[in-house]
Amino acid sequence: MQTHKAKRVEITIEAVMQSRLTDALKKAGVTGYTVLPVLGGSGRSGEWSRAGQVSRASGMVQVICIIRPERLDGLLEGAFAVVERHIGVVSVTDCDVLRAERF
Amino acid sequence: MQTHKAKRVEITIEAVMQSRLTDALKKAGVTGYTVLPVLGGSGRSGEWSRAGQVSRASGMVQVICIIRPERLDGLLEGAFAVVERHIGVVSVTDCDVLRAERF
Amino acid sequence: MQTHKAKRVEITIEAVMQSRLTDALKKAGVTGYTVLPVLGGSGRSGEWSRAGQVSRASGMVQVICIIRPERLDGLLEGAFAVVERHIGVVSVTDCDVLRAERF
Amino acid sequence: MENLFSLAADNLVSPIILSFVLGVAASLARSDLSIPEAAAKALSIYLLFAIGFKGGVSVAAHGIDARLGLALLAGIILSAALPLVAFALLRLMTAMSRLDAAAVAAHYGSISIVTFVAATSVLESRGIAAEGYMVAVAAAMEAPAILSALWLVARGGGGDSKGMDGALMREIMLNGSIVLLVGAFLIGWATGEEGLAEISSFIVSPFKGVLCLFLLDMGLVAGRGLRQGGGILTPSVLAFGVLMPLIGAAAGLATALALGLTPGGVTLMMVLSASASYIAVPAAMRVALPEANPSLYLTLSLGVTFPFNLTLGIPLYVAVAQALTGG
Amino acid sequence: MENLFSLAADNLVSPIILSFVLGVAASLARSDLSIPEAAAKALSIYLLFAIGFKGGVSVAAHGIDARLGLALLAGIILSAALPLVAFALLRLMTAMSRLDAAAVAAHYGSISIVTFVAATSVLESRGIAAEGYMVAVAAAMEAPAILSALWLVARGGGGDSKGMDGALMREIMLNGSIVLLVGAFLIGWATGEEGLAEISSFIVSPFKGVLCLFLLDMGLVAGRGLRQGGGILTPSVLAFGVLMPLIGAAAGLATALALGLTPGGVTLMMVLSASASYIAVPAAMRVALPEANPSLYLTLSLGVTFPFNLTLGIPLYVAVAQALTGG
Amino acid sequence: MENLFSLAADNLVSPIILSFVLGVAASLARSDLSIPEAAAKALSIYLLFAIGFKGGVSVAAHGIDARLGLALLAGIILSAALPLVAFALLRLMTAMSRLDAAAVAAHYGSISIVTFVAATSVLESRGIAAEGYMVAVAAAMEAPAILSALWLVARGGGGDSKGMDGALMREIMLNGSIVLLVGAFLIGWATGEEGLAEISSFIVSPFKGVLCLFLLDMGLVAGRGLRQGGGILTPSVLAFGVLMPLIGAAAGLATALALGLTPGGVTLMMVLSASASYIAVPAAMRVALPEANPSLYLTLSLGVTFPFNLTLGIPLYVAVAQALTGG
Ligand SMILES: Nc1ncnc2c1ncn2[C@@H]1O[C@H](COP(=O)(O)O)[C@@H](O)[C@H]1O
Ligand SMILES: Nc1ncnc2c1ncn2[C@@H]1O[C@H](COP(=O)(O)O)[C@@H](O)[C@H]1O
Ligand SMILES: Nc1ncnc2c1ncn2[C@@H]1O[C@H](COP(=O)(O)O)[C@@H](O)[C@H]1O
Ligand code: NA
Ligand code: NA
Ligand code: NA
Repeated sequence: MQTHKAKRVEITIEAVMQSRLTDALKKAGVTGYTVLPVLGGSGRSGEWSRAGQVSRASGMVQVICIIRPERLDGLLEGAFAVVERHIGVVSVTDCDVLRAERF
Repeated sequence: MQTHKAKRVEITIEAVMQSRLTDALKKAGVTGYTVLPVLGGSGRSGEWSRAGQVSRASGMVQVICIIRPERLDGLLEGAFAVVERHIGVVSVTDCDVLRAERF
Repeated sequence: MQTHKAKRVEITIEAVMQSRLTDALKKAGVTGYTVLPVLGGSGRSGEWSRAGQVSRASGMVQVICIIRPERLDGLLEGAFAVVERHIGVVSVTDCDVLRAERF
Repeated sequence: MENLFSLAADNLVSPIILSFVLGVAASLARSDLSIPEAAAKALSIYLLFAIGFKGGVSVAAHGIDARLGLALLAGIILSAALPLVAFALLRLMTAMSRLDAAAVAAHYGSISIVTFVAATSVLESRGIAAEGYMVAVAAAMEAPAILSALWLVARGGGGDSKGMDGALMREIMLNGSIVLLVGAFLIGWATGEEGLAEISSFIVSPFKGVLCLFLLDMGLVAGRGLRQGGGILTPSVLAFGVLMPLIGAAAGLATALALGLTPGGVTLMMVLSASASYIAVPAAMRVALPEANPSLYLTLSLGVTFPFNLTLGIPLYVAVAQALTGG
Repeated sequence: MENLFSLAADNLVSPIILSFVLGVAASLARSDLSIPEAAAKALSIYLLFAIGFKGGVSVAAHGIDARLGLALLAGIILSAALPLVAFALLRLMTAMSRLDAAAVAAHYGSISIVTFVAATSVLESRGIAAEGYMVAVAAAMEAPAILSALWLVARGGGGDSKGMDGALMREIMLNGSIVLLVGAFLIGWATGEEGLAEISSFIVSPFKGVLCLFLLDMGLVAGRGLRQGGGILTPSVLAFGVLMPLIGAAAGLATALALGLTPGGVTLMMVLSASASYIAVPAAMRVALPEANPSLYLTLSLGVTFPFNLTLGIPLYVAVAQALTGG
Repeated sequence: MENLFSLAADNLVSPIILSFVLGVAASLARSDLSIPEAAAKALSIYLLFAIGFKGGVSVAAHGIDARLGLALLAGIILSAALPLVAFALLRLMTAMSRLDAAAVAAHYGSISIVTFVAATSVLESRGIAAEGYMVAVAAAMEAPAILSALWLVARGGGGDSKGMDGALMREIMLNGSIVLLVGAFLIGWATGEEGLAEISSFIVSPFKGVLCLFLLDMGLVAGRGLRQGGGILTPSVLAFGVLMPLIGAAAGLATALALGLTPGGVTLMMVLSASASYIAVPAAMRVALPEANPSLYLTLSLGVTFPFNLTLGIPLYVAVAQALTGG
């Protein structure tokens, strides 16, 4: 089938920062994203798990954003401004998408 | 370690369509897939979140399917027939897998 | 923005094996990972779904690990020793990351 | 009429209504208050189980008569017919496309079980008895409306619609809420008062409190919908959301009087006809009419008609039912 | 025997059993009814906490005697020994591999706490008293069976088994359900009747209702298992799933009579021996014997033996225990 | 003093405390016992709704007076002032950085609603009445401490702090727990005793039992925190975690006596001032002071001060309040 080149950006970020990140993404011209729940993880700031947590303080989410390659830089700059001082990970993968008109 | 080329197809689709999609995948010769929950997202049809939802109408899931490259086209055609008239996103990434005999 | 090459390893594994896997990853020098919940799936061992499950026996999780390319082999060996006799899938994708000093 | 106003006022200051209001207010103010999806589903499972069970027990206690069958039949006919009225009204009053109008119409033929539950609890606190089998009527009214709506779309040029296939039909008839409601009804019927005695401190005593939390959640979801989809509420769409329940209630009233139901039964038939689905039908519409706009039907059903019925509708229906049955 | 049949019949029309039946039926009919995982886990936490607590309170009230220690010891021995019987039987009756047979055997030596809970609630409604410390016996019987099964595998050529390592041992002994059950038992014991009074409207009154919803969930999961894994139920495997609980119950009966337990205690010892694990042991098997087929042990335990015990087993065990203790 | 010890001892063997202890023990022993996130959130929603509602009903019953306004004002001042004390103490006693000290200080100015709930339930079982509006005071005390802490950071060179922006301000003032607490309080106030009668078998009778499960969860989370972050508990940090609640309690005591509150009200004001936030403030700190170490503030608040207040603090505060008010 006809596919088109795109970039898949995956940002793992604290739940408290989710709305700030998605606002920044929208400003950077992103038209869509998907948010996945995260159960737990480990990094330089230690291990954590969502089990039993009531506060939003110690949870993370994964925001996935598929965009046209030419938009990548704008997105990364917008995302970086939010993520910069926070824990979390940003990765970019090449991908092919169906229905490119959507991105 | 010995790895093998494969394709990782990721389909974000409405929860109500999940069983129709996985049926189509099976028909296209897919031997395995994994379903991830989705918390929320945004796209041309607006923003949504799973919080507090009782109806299955407004949730999405992410179906991940790793296959041998030669099977990709069959899979995409099967998936596309289901996804076509629905909201959602299909992306394909190159990957390497261990234990290739499983795919 | 300045990005760096890295590898994104994704291991879908039984929930009961999660702590054994992450222990093995740490031994292989992995400094961080993220765990995603899995709703259900299908493979050679049949179909399953997390709905209504009380036992940990029939759930899976997805462990995502972003590492420098030179660490990949160590990680895969560590992971393989745990996954070997168990159901589950290991895939590796090329990616680019911000803030490479974190990996 | 005085009765009506005092009933409405009483109704408005109940913890149940105010919990809904709290949810809407919190959402509109963009508080991050939210009920986890799993908890919301658990609450709804509890409510369906409890209401079904109690209906069954009541049937076990009072026996059934020919009216049960007739009421079921009447419910099915109402559910199938009301979408036609709603559709005509929408095409007349609003600028909605055929597709959207059909999707919305399906919701108004079908029913909202929480509205039914809220009405039951008002009846109870007023000491007004109702036929236990109205729960079964509620279940019977869930699905027919969907078929009518799909027929409306097919008639207007099936190209837009995937139509109904076997899988969808099975999904609709066996959707979780119908199965649970009917199943609990049958269990209640089979085990009767004795069964109720065993579990009444679970399904009877805490019922209203659980309903409060559930309505809090519905308020949160409705408020979010209004915030995001409120733009679609043109005056004519809004007018439909208030007018249609009144038309439905009138149809329910006529039917119930013809059947000779008790005052409580009349009220519940009005409530069922007046209420709009927000669980089963939206899911079916996503499958069968994916191009219809979900904001439209969800905002109308949950953001307009549900609160209208909850606050003004129910006391009105109770008052009218009592007046006309002399109950 | 008349007593037995009426007991069984009574048992069958209880809301608890019928909720399980509803779950199985909904699953087999492929309804999308489901209880969220988090809600199912919450229900099970509630049940474990409540049953443990009440057991502890009962020990606080009646004191303990030498029998407690003996009963614990007997439980451990039963749990360790029954897998040997089950294994031999499986190798004799069915075509199962050593590995699968050992994995299945582990389940039958261990216990199902919901079966225990259901039996407790039958005893209560019949007014038959039981030793409160049977809860502790239940906890003690969870793990030994796993060791026996791993020994069976190791003996037959350890190549197949990862065997037991320290981490697994700790996981088994400290698995959530054992810790919660024992912990709540100790809390109940420490706080006694006074503690119970504080929280009885949470852990006593709604107990049976919560159990209904939990059994609905178990029915849904069991039905799904039967739909997907039903193929493995050859007649001989099925026969094992019904025969083994009877053998277990007989062993439990002999032990309990030797210990001189009350009629209730005898019943519960039979139930524990007859029941098959479906929480702790499956998880341990996935770690220790990953090549064993989970459909086999889950379908047998949850799809065959659990419903058998729930419907026919428990009334049978109660009747036998009463007959033989003159209770 | 005898009174104090017996109160403390009584307190220690209550199911509530022991549930917390069980959670901590299970976590430290690395059991896999856990309460699903959704269930934990549901429990906390229940507790907030119930405690807010009951507070409102009590205000409806006893009316309000000028003291309500004064108590709210006093709470706000305490919440804003205590972080300054905590900050100074931390910089004096420990080696914490300015940033970490400010973040920790914010927690101690704000409040822990579960500590408040636990105190309420101790007061109730002792038959000591308290002002219903203390719930509103609790809500008012959540946020001011955060502003003080951010001011402390800004003063010391704003470079470290993102400072407060409008979005954060709204998030803090409208965070879910404040909105639910205040909302339920208003609903309780509006519907009064009548409203309570409707839902008391949901929000009153099972309350303590639900609290047990919630404390079990808090114990599990606190134990996990201690296991992972226990290293940061140097003797001086630990000393702060015990000393600061006593200072807070003293400040609360003075304020409450000046206001002329009832013995129960005095106790609750002490408890609020002594307790440290673990829901709203940590979330705000992650946004506003992301470089501050969350292990520090979470371990101190949930792993040290919360258990201290729960076990020794509350009985002490009750005894002191009774002694000094002659209550
Ligand atoms: N290398 C990594 N791969 C995947 N996820 C990571 C990685 N490093 C950090 N994370 C995630 O980001 C969170 C914060 O990481 P850190 O900033 O290193 O404390 C962790 O808890 C993980 O969920
Ligand atoms: N560019 C994108 N990247 C990631 N997810 C997307 C994207 N666009 C849409 N989605 C997901 O697909 C859903 C439906 O999108 P749409 O069809 O554009 O309304 C959204 O709610 C997102 O969850
Ligand atoms: N090709 C695949 N793509 C994605 N996930 C898979 C695939 N095969 C297996 N899985 C996942 O791994 C689990 C076990 O697979 P298996 O070992 O084949 O039974 C399945 O239930 C899926 O969740
Ligand atoms: Na209707
Ligand atoms: Na057994
Ligand atoms: Na404080």
